Amino acid sequence: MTVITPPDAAIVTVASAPRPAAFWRLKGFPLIPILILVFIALVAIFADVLAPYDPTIGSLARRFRPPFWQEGGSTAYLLGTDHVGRDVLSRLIYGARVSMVVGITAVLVAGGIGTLLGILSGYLGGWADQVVMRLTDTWLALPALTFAIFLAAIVGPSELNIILILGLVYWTRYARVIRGEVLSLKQREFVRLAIVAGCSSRTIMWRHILPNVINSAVVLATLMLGVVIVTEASLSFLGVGVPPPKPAWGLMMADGKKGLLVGYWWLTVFPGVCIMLMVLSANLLGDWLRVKLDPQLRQL
Amino acid sequence: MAGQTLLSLEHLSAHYVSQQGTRVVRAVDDVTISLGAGETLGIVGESGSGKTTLALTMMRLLPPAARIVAGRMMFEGEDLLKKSDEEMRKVRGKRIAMILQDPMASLNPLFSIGNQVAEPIRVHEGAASRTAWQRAIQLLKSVRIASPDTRVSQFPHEMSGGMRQRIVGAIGISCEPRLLIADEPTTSLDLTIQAQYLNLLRDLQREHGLALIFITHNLGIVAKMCDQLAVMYAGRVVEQGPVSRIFNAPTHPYTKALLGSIPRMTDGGERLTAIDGQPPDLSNLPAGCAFAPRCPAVTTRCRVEAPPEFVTEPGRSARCWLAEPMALRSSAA
Amino acid sequence: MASPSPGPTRRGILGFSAAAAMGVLPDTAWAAPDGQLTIASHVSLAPTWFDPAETAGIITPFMMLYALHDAMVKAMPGKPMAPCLAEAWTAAPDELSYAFTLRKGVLFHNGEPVTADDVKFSLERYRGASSKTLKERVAGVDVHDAHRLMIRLNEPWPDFLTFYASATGAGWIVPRKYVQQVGEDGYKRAPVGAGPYKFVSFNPGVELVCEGFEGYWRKPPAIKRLVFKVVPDESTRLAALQRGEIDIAYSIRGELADELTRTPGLAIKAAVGSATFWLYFADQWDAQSPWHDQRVRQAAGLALDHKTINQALTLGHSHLTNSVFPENFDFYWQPPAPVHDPARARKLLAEAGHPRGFDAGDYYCDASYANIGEVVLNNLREVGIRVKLRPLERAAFFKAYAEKKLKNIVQGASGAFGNCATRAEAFVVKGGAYAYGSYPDIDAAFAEQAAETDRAKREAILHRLQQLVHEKAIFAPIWQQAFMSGVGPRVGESGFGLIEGFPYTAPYEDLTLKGKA
Amino acid sequence: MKQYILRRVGYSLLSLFLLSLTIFLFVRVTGDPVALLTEPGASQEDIEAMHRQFGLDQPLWVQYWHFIASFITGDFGQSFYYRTPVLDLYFQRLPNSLILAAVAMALSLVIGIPSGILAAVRVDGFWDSAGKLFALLGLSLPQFWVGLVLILVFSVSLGWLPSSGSGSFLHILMPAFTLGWYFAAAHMRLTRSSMLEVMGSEYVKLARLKGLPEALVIGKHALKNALIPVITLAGINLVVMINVAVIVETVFAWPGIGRLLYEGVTFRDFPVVQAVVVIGGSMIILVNLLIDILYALIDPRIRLES
Repeated sequence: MTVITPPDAAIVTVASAPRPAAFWRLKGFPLIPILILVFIALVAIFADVLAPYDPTIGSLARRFRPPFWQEGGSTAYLLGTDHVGRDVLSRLIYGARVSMVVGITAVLVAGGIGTLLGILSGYLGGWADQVVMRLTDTWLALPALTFAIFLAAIVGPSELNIILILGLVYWTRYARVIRGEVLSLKQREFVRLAIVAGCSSRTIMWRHILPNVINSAVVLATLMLGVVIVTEASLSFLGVGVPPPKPAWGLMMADGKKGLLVGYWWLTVFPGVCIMLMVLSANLLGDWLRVKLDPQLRQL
Repeated sequence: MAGQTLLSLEHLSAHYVSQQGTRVVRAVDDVTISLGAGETLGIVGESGSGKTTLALTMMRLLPPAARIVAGRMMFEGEDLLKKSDEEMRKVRGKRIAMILQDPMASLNPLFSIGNQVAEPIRVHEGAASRTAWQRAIQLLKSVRIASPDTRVSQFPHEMSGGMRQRIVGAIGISCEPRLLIADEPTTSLDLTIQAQYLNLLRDLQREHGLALIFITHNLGIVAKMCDQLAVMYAGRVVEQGPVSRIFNAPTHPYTKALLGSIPRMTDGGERLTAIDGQPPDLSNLPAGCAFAPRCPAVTTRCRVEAPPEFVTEPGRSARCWLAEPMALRSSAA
Repeated sequence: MASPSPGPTRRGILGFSAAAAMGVLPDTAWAAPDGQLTIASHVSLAPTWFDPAETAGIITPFMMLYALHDAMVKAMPGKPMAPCLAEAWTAAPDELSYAFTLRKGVLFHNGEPVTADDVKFSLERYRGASSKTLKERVAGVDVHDAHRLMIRLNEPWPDFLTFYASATGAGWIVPRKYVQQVGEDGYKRAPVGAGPYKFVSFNPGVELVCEGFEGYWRKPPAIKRLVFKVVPDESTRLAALQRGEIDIAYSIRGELADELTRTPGLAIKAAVGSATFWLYFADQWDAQSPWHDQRVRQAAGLALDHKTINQALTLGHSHLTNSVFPENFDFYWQPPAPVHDPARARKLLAEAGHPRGFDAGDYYCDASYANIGEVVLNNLREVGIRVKLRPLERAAFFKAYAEKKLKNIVQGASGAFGNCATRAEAFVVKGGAYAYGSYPDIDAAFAEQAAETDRAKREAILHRLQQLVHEKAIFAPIWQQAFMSGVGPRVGESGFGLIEGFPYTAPYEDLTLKGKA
Repeated sequence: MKQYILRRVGYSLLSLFLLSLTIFLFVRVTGDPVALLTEPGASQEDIEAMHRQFGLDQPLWVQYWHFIASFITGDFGQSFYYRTPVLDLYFQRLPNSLILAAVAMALSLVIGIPSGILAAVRVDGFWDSAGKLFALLGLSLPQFWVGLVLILVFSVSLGWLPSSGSGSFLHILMPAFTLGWYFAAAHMRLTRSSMLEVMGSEYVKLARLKGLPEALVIGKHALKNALIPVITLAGINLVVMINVAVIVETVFAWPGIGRLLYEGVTFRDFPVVQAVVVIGGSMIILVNLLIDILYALIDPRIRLES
């Protein structure tokens, strides 16, 4: 509650123009984050056209080429080459596709399972609630990384497994939030009315509870996108992420990390910047959505 | 009982300005009210008529989107609008206090009653916590709370609604304010507790020489408690004056309708007069008198030109063309 | 560096609060105490490596055995079979028994003398790799006196000494009385051996501290304290080396090795161990598979650009070989040098009916060596063999490899000790743990050499066997990998490469710090 | 009160049982530990011998029974790889993880809470955006990258801090910051939304009406209420920090539980993995109980009835 402006200007004339909506202010419409996300999506879709080289083919002869502006670099490989001589720019472009696909599908998987179980446990309560809650507790003790290594060991790492792992690990967070929402929704009049009107619990869940929970699910999705991408990168660092030679930002960072100490900074800085931009934008969008859709959303 | 004027608002206006500056809501518009020390003023009106905004304007605690755009607020000879934030803060709670509507939520659940009652004393009078604690116990006694020395260290959730409202009242008077504004203090209390609380407020007023402003939509309370009355509609004071004069001979059609809608024992079988139509949308008020669309005695002039506030008797005025013939002089100054 | 905190008891921990823990951490003096060498190991040290009876037949345990223990006979600089605790030994004419005379005046760390009784005890208690074969073939051990004993065999076994000395821990001697007194687990927690360094303290997964044993028979170790720290991340090991926190960093690869050579004061030391890497064509016995055709297999071999791979990944230190058998093994047959000839490879593929190359499906490899895979992938693609890299997590890879579930190309490797016969048994011959099929003539040769007692004749047969393996192009060898480590400025003699085929620093008693005696 | 405790204990046991079953099955599906401990050339007999030694040759339910029995008696059996009792291993590493988690949690709260309050109080001021961006950065950068950059800057080039290992307080700074920064965003976000909600409440309005200085209104009345949900999140995150700091522990060679678990999984060291996960699970349940008790201390309204 800011109080009235200082005494001499106590009388504020309406005419004074309200402060211009500065773009960089976070409260305002997150234009930049959305632009970044759209740009990454476009790059992901048109990767085949945009990428100058095949991202998986390289030759040892031209490895560790620096970006073109550094001496030793050439405009043929704008952002330099990696430890196997592959063009970094092409790998970043294709990497966008992998990160987007892995990120979005994993969030959908996590969201799907989480929302479903969240609604079921929240609405039905009783044993269903207990089972789901006990599951989420146990799942919390089984960290993502352990999970990933297990699955990678059983079935061998592949893009699909990574999506499965990330989905399986993060549905618990979804379930908790959605369950909280459903619990408070249940007390609301319109739900009681629906019960009194004799709707079956299935229709109530489908037509009344679900639409109201979608908001939080969408908001959670944007926030989860960031977490999923970063976890994928950590999995690659441990060697159980998306398998080489597929170009994924996380894997490029992990492979390139040795370069940090050696001066080949671009191997890990460029993918790092891409991940940061994408995750930051997703989070800022998520925050804005959260305020727009449901300011009271506390559990996030 | 006209003590010397304690508070006088002159042509006070406070508007809400939307983000882009396009929509302006005239929540409080050209209000002129005065109140003597020890007097009780009732402010009545439908919800959304600007009663609470007026109260917050007096405390200069408007939400960020609101701004005071015109007028003066003279309190004990000083214009509150001229005060800096820091000076105004010192006035709040010390010389002007306010009580809120919902006693259940007005007290912080995590702190003891004593702590919250003693707080204004510690802050405003810099009293040591020991003495402040004792004063708190005295205050609880003065608001008729049983066994105050045990209650003082208890927590809000251990109190009933009525007791909590009395504690809020105790907080209000803790620093001997000159004016206490009560924003619908009894709405959430049931009737029996309500009557007790009103008597308590009257006793406090008499003991401490308090001026009271009652914000309510319950005309019964106004009849029982208030000397003066101001009826607000769409952000404007449409009629004000002594309670007895207005209750017997209301000038403004809205006041008549309000008084007509109270069931009285003596009425026999007549139907209650209801006011048709919807409360006005403050962001785009019609030209002319805001009450025109719902006014039974509406004339073409009402729809075109907004009536000024006509002073029909000393200390009494109405903002309606019907009052023009009785006007002593135009108060359009 | 002192270990972080004294081993807290379980009760102590339960009443434990984080704030209290801050006080427990002693502030270590920064300058490393005089006469200490710190080695950063890339892999977590396992207590099983402190007990010769549990050696798992991989090379890594010997890193510890050479420090804490001594063997009757072990590989030493210049001599693969150097006499140590055993001064001399003679094999009986019928090769059914071996007589050993022990060196006199040799003591264990706890002052007990090393006697024949300990040797008998150490052999009988051995339960590590190949312990069953040893149990079957060794009839018994007769102790004549404190310093003479005889080991009797059930049947002539030409490889007995190789097994006894290098392939297993059976020949490494432990004090019987002490082991029986403290029991198996007790021994692992506080091992006593006859090696150049005494065990001081061990914090699992963190740090092993040893101190020089003045009474060591060969010569007293030059460095007073030896500390092994576990630093799993390669970049962190290099950073620690650059900052002087450690003196030797095991396993520095690829571009980090480049950086190391460029940093003043640091040196790269490469030791070619006995770990050979190869491509194995798992489907070559299936008639429909393109790999059934020998020319296709040879083409894959020709596609490999060995030199560039060697330069890129191990700075040219690895040994380029055309055989899956390590060069330092007994009965090694020197094949013609590896050739990189993509043109001829394409011609061979065309002859075999694949003018435009073919899609060869998955290329399986151990994820920790996926970097080799990525490079080989490119080489194969240049000649038209298009494969998809499928790196598997280490344990899963070995499991699938052993359960014969892998197809197309398998990037295999083995660092096990032994000789050409033991290597052939596992990877080439019928019934081998990792042989997906076999050829009758090779199996016949293997059976023949197993019974052959005459060393020269046996060598000739094994040579013929290796020649057959080469001609049939069962494998496409990549290299005999060099194990590269970083050495800091304070180190005098680092001990790398002294013992042929041993990747780690050894013998420890020869290690010296610069400027110190 | 007693009934509440009984129910809580009941649920905890159910959770632990579910957890132990999941981890028991999961671990066995991942492969054969013996294959890892023996060289590819090892003979079949050796492998059998080791199976017997580890008790892996018995039927599954027998193994599971041994596991549960060992869990109750508190002896988690022998680690396959380290051949020492698992509990000794665990308690040797626990202090390191506890210290790291404590310092990391402190740092993450120091970053998260003030920036959350600033974001709520001065909506859209410069500091609001700066605090939010800094906290969000912690979420957007993978920990191993942050760790390596820190080593590069503070250890290799500036030489102020040791690059890795444990020993003195200097060793903890970088790993704790890397770990803490990651969680700061979550704490910031929750503090912000919780503060926003509390600042709209009636008792904060009354506090202002009492004429209390803004600092007292925010610092006393609003903050104490707003921090309650943050405590819950911090409690859970603390357990995650203790058990799952694999990345930070690997990069900084910090001998904690995270790496013990990771090594256990890579070496298929069943007893170690089972012990760490089950103890981790009970730690979570313990922390949840502690948080509830903490709630009761802070918030007088909450009595521990069911």
